Amino acid sequence: MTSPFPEPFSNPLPRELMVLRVCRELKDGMVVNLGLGLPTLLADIIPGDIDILLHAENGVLGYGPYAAEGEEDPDTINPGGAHVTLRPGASFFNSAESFALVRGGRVDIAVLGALQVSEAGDLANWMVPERGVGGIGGAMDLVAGAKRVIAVMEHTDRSGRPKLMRECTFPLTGRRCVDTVVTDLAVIQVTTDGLMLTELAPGVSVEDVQLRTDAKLSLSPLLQEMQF
Amino acid sequence: MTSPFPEPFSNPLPRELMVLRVCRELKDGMVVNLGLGLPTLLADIIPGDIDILLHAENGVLGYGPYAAEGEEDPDTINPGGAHVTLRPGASFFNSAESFALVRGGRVDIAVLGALQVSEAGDLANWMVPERGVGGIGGAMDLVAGAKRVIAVMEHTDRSGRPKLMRECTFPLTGRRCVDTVVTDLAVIQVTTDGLMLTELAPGVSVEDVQLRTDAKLSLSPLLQEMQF
Amino acid sequence: MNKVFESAAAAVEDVFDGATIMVGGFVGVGAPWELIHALVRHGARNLTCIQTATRIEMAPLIEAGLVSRMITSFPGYASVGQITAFERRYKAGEIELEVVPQGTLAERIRAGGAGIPAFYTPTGVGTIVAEGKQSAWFDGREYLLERWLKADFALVHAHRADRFGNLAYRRSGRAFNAVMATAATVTIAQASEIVEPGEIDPEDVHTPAAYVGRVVRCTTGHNTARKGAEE
Amino acid sequence: MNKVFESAAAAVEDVFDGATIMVGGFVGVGAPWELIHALVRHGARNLTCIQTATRIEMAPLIEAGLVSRMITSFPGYASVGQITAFERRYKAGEIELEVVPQGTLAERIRAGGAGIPAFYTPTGVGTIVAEGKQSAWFDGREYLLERWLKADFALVHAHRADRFGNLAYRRSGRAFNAVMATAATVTIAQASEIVEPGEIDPEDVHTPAAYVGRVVRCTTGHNTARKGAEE
Repeated sequence: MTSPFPEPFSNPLPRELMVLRVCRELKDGMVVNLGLGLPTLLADIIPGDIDILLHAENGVLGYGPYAAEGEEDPDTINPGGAHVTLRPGASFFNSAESFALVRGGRVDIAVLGALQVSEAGDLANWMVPERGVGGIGGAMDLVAGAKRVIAVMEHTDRSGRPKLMRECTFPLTGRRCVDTVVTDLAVIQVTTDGLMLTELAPGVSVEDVQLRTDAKLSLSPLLQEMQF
Repeated sequence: MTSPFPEPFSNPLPRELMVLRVCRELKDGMVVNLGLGLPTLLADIIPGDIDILLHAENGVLGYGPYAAEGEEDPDTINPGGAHVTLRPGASFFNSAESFALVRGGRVDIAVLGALQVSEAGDLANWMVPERGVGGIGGAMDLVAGAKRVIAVMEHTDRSGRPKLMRECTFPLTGRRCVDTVVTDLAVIQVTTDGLMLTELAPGVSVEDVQLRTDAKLSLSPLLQEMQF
Repeated sequence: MNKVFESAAAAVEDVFDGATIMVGGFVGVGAPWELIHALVRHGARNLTCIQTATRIEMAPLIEAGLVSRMITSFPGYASVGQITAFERRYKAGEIELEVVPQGTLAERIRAGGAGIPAFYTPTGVGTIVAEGKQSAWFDGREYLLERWLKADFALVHAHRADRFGNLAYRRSGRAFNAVMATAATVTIAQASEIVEPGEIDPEDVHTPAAYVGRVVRCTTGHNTARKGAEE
Repeated sequence: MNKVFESAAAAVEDVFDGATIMVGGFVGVGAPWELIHALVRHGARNLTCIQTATRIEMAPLIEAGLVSRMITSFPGYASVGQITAFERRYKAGEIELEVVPQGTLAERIRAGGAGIPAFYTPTGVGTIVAEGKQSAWFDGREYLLERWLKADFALVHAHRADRFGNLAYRRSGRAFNAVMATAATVTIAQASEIVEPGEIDPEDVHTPAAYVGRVVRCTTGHNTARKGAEE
C-alpha cells in the first residue's frame, strides 16, 4: 500500500537550524519557557550578548546550558530531568509559584513541540490517541498563560502526514493559542485569516510547503528566505 | 438619666489575670494567633516549658515577647506594629502565605478581642457603628480558619452594657465562630444549646454574671472557680 | 537587561490620573516611602489605591488629595481616639471605600498575579463583606466568590534587588510587598541595596525578576517601623 | 514539641487502606525515596496517589500493586518507546486515572492547603480537561472551575528540617514538595539533615512548622536526579 501523502521533503532543515531560527525571536530581557524535546536545545545556543530568563515549570527562572559531565548539581534540573547550569540572576520557587508566573502572563514566549497545529492556531501536543496515554505536563498552562506561543516541529510526520491541519485530529492542548510555527520547511504565522507563510527554508518553494500542508496557506507580501 | 444597665461589677479580674487564664488553654506544639489589643499581652507570659508557635498575620510564625528597649529589630513586628523578638524555630512568609495558613486550618487557637458575642457564637469585633469606620484586618479570616476561637473581653462595656448578647447588634466578624469566651467575670463556653458558664472569677457569683449578660446562661455541672 | 532607574521620580513619571496603585508596607515596615513621596510630588490624581491599612503608608497620598478610591482592610481604627486623614476625607465623601478582610485582600492580589480571576473563600460569610457577592456550597460549607485584584503599578520596598529585578525582602518586610509585586502591570521596587545578578543567592530571591519592571536604589537609610505603633 | 520519628517505617505506620497520598519529587529530584519504600513495605492498599508524573517516584508503589487511583499530569510519555508500570496497569483496568494539567495540579494542591475550595483557571478550556467542569466568563475570557486537592498524608523530601517541623528544600527540590507539604492532614518529611530549631534561618524556611506533622532523618545519602532522564 502506498502512502496517501506526498513524499517527505528531500532536504529539510536540520533540527539545529530550526532551533537557531527560533532563537532569533528571543530578545534581551525576555522570559522564555522551553517545552520538552526539540525546544530544550535552545538553552545551549542563546547568544551571550542578551539576557534571557529561561523559566522551568519545576521552579527555576534563569537556568542556562546543560551541565558539563562531572559538574552536575543533583538538584538543578530542567523539567525534562536533565542537569542544567544556572545563569547569574536565577531564582528558585515552588511549583504553585511557577505556574502562577505562567498563568499570570509573565512568560513572554513559550516554545513548544507540536504534533499538530490548526489554521486557527489550535495546538495538539500531548497525546497520540493510538498510544492511548499521553502526558499533558505544563503545556496546557503554558498555552493559556504565555504572551506568545511558538510551535516548533517537523512539517510532516515520518510517513509524510501533514501536521499543519485545517482542524487538529488529536486531543487539543489549547485552542487559538499558537502564534508562530517554525518547521523544517518554513515559518508560518497564525493570523485571524488563517496561516500565512512568511519564510521559506533555503531550497524550499511555496509549492513544496503547500503540498505538505493540510490547511491553505496565504503568502506574506514580505515572504523571504529564513535567516539564522 | 440613669443607666438602664446594672452597675459594673465592683472587683472584676484585672487584664493580666484574664490573659493568664487564656494562657492555660495553650498546649505544647500549638499554633496560636493573638489578635490586636488585650490578646497581644499573651506573647509575654507563655511559660518557658512549652513550645507555642505564635502566628502573626503579617508573615511571622514563632515570634516571642516584646523586644527590649534598644534591642528592636526594625523589620520584626507583630501585626500591631510593635517590635517583637523571635523564638528559635521562627519563620517568615508573605501575607498571602500567612492567610493561606490561617484559612487552611493550621491555627489551633485564635485569641481575639471582642465587642459582642452572641449566644450562637457570633462575633462582632471590628466596628462600633456610631464611630462609622472600622478595621476588619485579619479577624474575619481568623474566625473562618482557626480550629478554635477564644474571645477575650470585659464582660460589659464601660457603661455596663452587656457584651454577651442574644443577638449581636454590631456588624459581625463571623457567625457561629466563637468557642470560648474569657471575661473579667467568667469563662463561658458556646454550646449548641447556647452559652454555658463553666468558671467564675474569684468573688463573682452566678447571679453577678447573669445580671450582666443579655443572653441566658446555663450552668456547667462542673462549674468552678477560675484557675490561673 | 537593566531595570535600574536613576531616581524614584523617574520611576513613577508615567503614573497616570485614574491609575490603580498597590502600595506595600505593613504598619510602616517595608513601606516604599521614597516611591510614595515621589508619587506625591508627581501628582497623578484620582488614584485607586490598594493597601492593607490607611493610616501610615497612605497618609501622604491621602493628605495630598490624590486618592479617590481605597481598597483596604483597615479603613479606621476602632481602638484609637484620633481621626485619620482617610476617615476625614471618607466621611466628607471625597474617597470611595471598599473594605476587604486582610486575608481576602492578600488572596485577591495573589490571584491577580497568578492568573486566577476568581476563587471561593470562607472568609466573610454572614457578614457585610458578603453583600452583593455570589456564594456557593462545597462539602457542606458556604463560601464567597471573590475576584482577583490587579493594578497598573505596584510600589514596593525590597531589602536587596539586582538589575534584572530580582527582589529579596527582609523579615516582616515581605508581607504584602511580595504579593503586590506579582500583580501589577508595572512593579516598581525601591531597594536598600542594588547588587549584580547572582549576588542574591537563587534560593533567597522572594520575587523573581519576571515580575519586576523597575528598580530604584533608596537614597535614605533603612526603613524603620514605628515603635509600638499599635493599630 | 518534637516531631522527629525514629524511622521511616514508624512515620508511615498508620497509613490506611484507601488513603489519599501526595508524593513529592520531580523527575526524581526531591523524591521522598525512604518514605516511598517504607510505604511499600507497610503495604497499605487501594491508595489514591497524587504525583505530577507516574514513571519515577510512583514506580515502586505501582509495581507493588498498592495504587488504585492516580491523579497526575504525566500518565504516559508520548516521546518514549517503552511502556511504564503505570501504563500497563492502567490499560489492564487496575488503576483509575485523573489527568490534570501540571499548573492546575499545583494550584489545586495549593488551594487545598490555603482553604480555597474552588477557583477559576484559564488552563484547559476547549480541551478534554474541560469535560464535565463548570465554566464561567470573566472580563471576556472563559475559565474552568477547579476544586482543591487534599490528602490524608503527604510524603516529601526536605534538605533540612528541625524538630518543630520547619523545612527547607534545596534548589529544584522545592517544586511540588513545598506545595504538597501544606495540603495533607499529616505531612511526613524525610530530611537529609535534622537540626535544632533556630538553625534554619527564619528567612530560609520554605515550609513553616505549622504544616508538618512528622520528620524523619534520611539514612542514605542525598537524593540525586537521574542524569538526563528526559521525559
